[in-house]
Amino acid sequence: MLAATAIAVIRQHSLFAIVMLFGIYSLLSASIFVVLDAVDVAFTEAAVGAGISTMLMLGTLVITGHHERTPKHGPVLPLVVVMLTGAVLVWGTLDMPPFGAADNPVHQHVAPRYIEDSPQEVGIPNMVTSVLASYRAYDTMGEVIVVFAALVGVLALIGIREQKSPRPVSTTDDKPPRPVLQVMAKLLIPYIMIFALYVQFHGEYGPGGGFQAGVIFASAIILYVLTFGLDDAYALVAPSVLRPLAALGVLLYGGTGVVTMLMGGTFLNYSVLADDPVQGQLYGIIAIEFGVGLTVATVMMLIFYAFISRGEKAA
Amino acid sequence: MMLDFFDLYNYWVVIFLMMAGFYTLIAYDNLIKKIIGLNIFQSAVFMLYISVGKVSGGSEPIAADNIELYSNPLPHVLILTAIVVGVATTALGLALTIRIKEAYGTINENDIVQMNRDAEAEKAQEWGRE
Amino acid sequence: MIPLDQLLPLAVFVPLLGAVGIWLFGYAPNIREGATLLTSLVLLLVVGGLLPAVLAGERPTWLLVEMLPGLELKFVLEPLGMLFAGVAALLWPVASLYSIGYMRGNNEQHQTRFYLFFAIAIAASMGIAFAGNLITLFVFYEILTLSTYPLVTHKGNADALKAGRVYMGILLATSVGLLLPAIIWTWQVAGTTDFAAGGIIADKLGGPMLTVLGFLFIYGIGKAALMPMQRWLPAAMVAPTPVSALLHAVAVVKAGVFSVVKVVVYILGVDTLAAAPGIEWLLYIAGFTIVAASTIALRQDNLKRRLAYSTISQLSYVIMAAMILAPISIVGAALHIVAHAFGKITLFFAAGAIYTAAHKTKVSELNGIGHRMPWTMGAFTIGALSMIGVPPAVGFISKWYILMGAFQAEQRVAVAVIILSTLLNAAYFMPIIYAAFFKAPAPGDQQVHGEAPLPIVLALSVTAAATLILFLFPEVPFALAQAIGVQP
Amino acid sequence: MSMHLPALQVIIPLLLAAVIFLFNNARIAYIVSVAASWLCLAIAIQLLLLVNDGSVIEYAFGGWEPPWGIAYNVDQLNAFVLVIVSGIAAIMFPFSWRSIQAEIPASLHVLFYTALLLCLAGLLGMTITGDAFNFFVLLEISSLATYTLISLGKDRRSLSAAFQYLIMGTIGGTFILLGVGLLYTLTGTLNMADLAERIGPLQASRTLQAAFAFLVVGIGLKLAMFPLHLWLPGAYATAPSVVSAFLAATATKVAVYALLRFMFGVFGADFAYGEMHVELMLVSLALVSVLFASLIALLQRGVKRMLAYSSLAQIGYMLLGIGLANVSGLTATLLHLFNHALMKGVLFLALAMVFYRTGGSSMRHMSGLGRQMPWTMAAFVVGGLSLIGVPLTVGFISKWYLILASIERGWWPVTAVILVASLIAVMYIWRVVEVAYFKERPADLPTVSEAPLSLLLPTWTLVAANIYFGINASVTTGIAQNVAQTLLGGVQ
Repeated sequence: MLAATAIAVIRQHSLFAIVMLFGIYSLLSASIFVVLDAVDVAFTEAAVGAGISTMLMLGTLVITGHHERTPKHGPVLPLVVVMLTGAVLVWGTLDMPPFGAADNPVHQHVAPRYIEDSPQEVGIPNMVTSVLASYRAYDTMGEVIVVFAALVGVLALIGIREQKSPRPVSTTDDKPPRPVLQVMAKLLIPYIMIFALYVQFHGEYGPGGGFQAGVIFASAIILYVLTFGLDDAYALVAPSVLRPLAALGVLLYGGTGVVTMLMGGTFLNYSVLADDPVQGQLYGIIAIEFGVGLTVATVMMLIFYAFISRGEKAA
Repeated sequence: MMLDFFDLYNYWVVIFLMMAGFYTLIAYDNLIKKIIGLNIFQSAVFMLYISVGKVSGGSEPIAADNIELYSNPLPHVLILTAIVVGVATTALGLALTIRIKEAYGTINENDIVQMNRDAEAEKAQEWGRE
Repeated sequence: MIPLDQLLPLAVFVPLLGAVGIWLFGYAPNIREGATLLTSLVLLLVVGGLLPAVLAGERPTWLLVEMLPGLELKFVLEPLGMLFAGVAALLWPVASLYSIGYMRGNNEQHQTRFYLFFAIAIAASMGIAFAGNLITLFVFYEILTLSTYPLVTHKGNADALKAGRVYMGILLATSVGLLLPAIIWTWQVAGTTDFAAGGIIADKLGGPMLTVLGFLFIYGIGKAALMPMQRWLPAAMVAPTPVSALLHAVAVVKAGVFSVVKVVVYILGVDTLAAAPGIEWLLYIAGFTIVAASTIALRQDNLKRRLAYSTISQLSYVIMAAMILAPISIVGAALHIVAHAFGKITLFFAAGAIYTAAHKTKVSELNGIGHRMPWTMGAFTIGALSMIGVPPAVGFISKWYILMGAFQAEQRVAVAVIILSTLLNAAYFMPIIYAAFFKAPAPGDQQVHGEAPLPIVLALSVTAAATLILFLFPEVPFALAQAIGVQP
Repeated sequence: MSMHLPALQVIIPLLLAAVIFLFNNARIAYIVSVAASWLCLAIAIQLLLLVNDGSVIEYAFGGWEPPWGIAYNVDQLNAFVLVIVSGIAAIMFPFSWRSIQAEIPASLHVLFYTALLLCLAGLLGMTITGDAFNFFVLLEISSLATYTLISLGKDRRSLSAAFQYLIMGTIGGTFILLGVGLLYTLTGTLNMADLAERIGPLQASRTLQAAFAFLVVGIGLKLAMFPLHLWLPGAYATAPSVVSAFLAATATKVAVYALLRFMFGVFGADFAYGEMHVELMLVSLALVSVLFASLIALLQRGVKRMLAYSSLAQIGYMLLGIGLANVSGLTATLLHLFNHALMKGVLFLALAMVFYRTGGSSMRHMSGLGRQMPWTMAAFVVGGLSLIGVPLTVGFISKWYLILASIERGWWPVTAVILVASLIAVMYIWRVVEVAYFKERPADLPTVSEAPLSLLLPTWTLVAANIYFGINASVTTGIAQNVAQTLLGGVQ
């Protein structure tokens, strides 16, 4: 089914349809992740692939137009490259350990410690969170920085219109009123936000964490923008407020690391944060997860603002 | 050999998806389609990682009292990071696409390459007149 | 007195200091030219101060810096280098004097640049002369190429640019393309690039590979202008005459043949090289170059071009002498470097004097000019005699030794070449002298000029005199030449 | 604090990037960036001194020892590269202020510095990290920042160049991710040292071969290895001048380092040469890129584009050194990492000054500049001579070892190609020199004056370095030889 969707994506010429299909593809792959026990990943893929990415692509399509022309050159060379790459991969898999076998090297080295010791060492049941936020916390910090870097890039490229649009008030009447939608949204948005907070602070026990929470929180605002328009959204959370918050999230994460350094540990060694190392781990993880959530939520909102305001300018 | 085939079947599906994305990425001229291809390509790689982490009969890696066998959490963590990297790249790529559309009036790579070549040729001519 | 081993680097640093002075005083021509002259005299003193030590058999060494592990930039004083340095140091003051007359007389542009790069070129020549190993030699060899480029293109017009391209192209292509790999190869084989009596290759490389190395070296030293690498020399004739003098007499081509002799004697080793199969082809090529270049010179109407081809043929004398691979011919080669320097600089000075005074560049325009410019044409005659190899000019001595070497080594080809080329030399020089003194000026030739400016006349008289004096008192260069390759 | 040096090396620029974003003031951003770059250089030098005896410093993040946690490993090789990258940054960051005034709208200056610091942090991180996946994350940080920086160019072509780079760079990144994934499948670990240990017994595995292939191609995309180089000329030619200078001097160096690290530090020289015969591929690709890139450089009208193609040729030299597979060859590669950073830095900075004054950097803009901007053009000439490989400049030192390596191997055609390419370099550099010194300034271009001191000073610092390390190369060569011997281990 995934394969079919993928093929459909390639064959389609209407970009709009392609983007929608891509959303479906993302949802499907999320479900595959669930089957493969990767609930956290599935959660993220659903939020990002089906949510944020699709949204952004639609935002871009508004500006760039919907239709794709048929390519002029023959697909021979790309096909050869693809075949070659695929062949190398298939060749590579021939010696790969069998799927799902418990005695594969991946399950014998490194991972056992995460599975067996992390509930004691780090003190939280969700191993993904303990690896993410503690064992490999530095990678996660890198991930936050990547998000931040994307923000820097988007701002540099398309910027955000800071003021409200100069159009006279009367033009808002041109838009058809959408009372049903607006009421629905008003009802929904608080729940989404609460859910986001739940995901944020429940990441230690179930699937979730700062990243997913940030995305969900951002999507609440995005929903608001879509139903009420950019100007009203600005009144709710102005980009000038979000900008410093995005940097603060990064600094909160990095600052936690610096504090651990000052307290005598290596960077991001939370164990030194409290007398009891496990308690220290918990403090550290809460702090950095909050940093992640803060940055991700604000960056997603800002990027979305940027796309939408650019689209309005173009229109 | 047959046994091998079924052991590796999962990987091969992933490889097929990966190559579909890769093909979209390099064979098409439309910039947005390229970005979508990139996404498909990447998410197929993610699936490969997650497949590797799967243990038959294991459950999701959240410690519970009654579970003995867990799937490997490490690939999950890596892929969480990679997904984020992917969306960041997508956002930046789309922002670039918007700017390209504004600057060139098209998002077809062939046209853009042609326009760049024309500009270069014009410059060369200007110099030639000196 | 300054200790000997510090006097050595001083020879390089004095002209560099002079260059800085020239640059700083670029706004005041008199001070600038004063600085040039002063520097050249100081350099002469420095180099002169080194002479007794060499003659006494001392070989002081001075280490500049270790460039790479085991690869140093260092100076070593030895007779051959002393000879070259002595020639350059002697001629620089004279050439400076001449330049002042010429550059002012012709109202040339960018004079500061000219003196600046001239001084740097001299510094580079000193570096080449005292180089203690191949790598030092190569470094200064390249500096010399680069610093003379602005001199060659001095006029800045399209012709000069084209000439500059040929000049840089050939010299860099040969040095980077052939000489550098030859040096690295040597380093790889011998583990050192130090110059040592008897060579450093010995039995480490033999057979055809040695021949290949020999060819790489001789052709890599493009400044020696062995055919077919000679094109840069005539091309560079677009430059002002003092530059030609620098190229032909003081620095560039001398650096080329000097390097050839140095490599043959101190790197490849005369005896080692004699065993290389097919190495005599280098001798044949040199012989061919001598004859061919002389023949071409015969057909040149432009005086400076004729001189340029004469230079090419004279350079190959040195190469041929070296490739005869007999001790006595090496002496001849070394002496010929000196002899040619003084003779050729006189000739170029004369050509420049004619251009400055009469604005004539063609041989066919020189009828009767000897009466207007007696000093100039007198000096020209002495220079020409030296080129041909007739007493009482110093050219005779060097040719004599080369000939002796050729007989000793039973190189009949070389003997024939020497005889044939002597005839050719006479054939392209004598008509000029004859026309200058004994032919009536062409009708319509106004001949309203007199002698060239005083500095010019002074300079060419000095060099002409030196050509004669060296014939009468060749002891010092001879002693140096005989000490070449001898283990102290 | 000295135990934290490895972490600080990356964290300082990383966090300061967020700090300047927070302050949102261009001048503060500039000052902080310069301070960060100097701090980084100080740290890198300190690290190099610490590991110069051949020891290895390990820094475990989060207090989790590897392979469970992420670790930084500093040895002579990456300390050397750290010094290169941070040294170039320390020179170019001060330069940037004046330069971007002329090329980037004032409203974007803060974002420019944020991206620049992120790029620096990413590059330093890629160099210092001892963890294969962490490498990927840092690679993406630097890549995203790089795409942004390139797209800030004045010409609209910078946008398409940035997009092309984004696509190819992401393919590269994903290939690396795949390669790392395959390695992980085989070994269960991500730590490079641990990987190396566990790969040992797996020599014949096809998965291992595929992993090797993907990593080499992925890194090859990043370092613009022929024929994966298509993104580079456009990117370097259209980016803001100082960005071109910074990227040309650092980004490909780090990619070459990464290739070395994976080839020797993870797979091992035995596997790379003995099993995969990577030297054959490298040498042939390198020769092609050296020759063709040089020739194409000769055809360019834009000087920046010309230098970009010349960079491709220089990358070819570095790959050639690896392909020659002996100590001299690797020494040449390592030396050239350092030396090429110096020479290309000078050339691009000189161009940036030309751009600053004349508003362009084509041949036309450069004509007659020899008199009007004498110091700028003198710097260009020194850089050019270094590129050609004239003695007393750093370029000579690299060429020396490269030729030595080819002679040691007895591969004469390789020697010939190196020499021919040097001569082509003479031609394309000399074209510019002739135009600058002998051509009259076109009447429609304004007369200009020398660049300001704040631009000249950094440039001439690099010029001085070009000459100093060309004359006294003992230190750099000593390090390079040591490292080369270590990398090759017993293989010869």
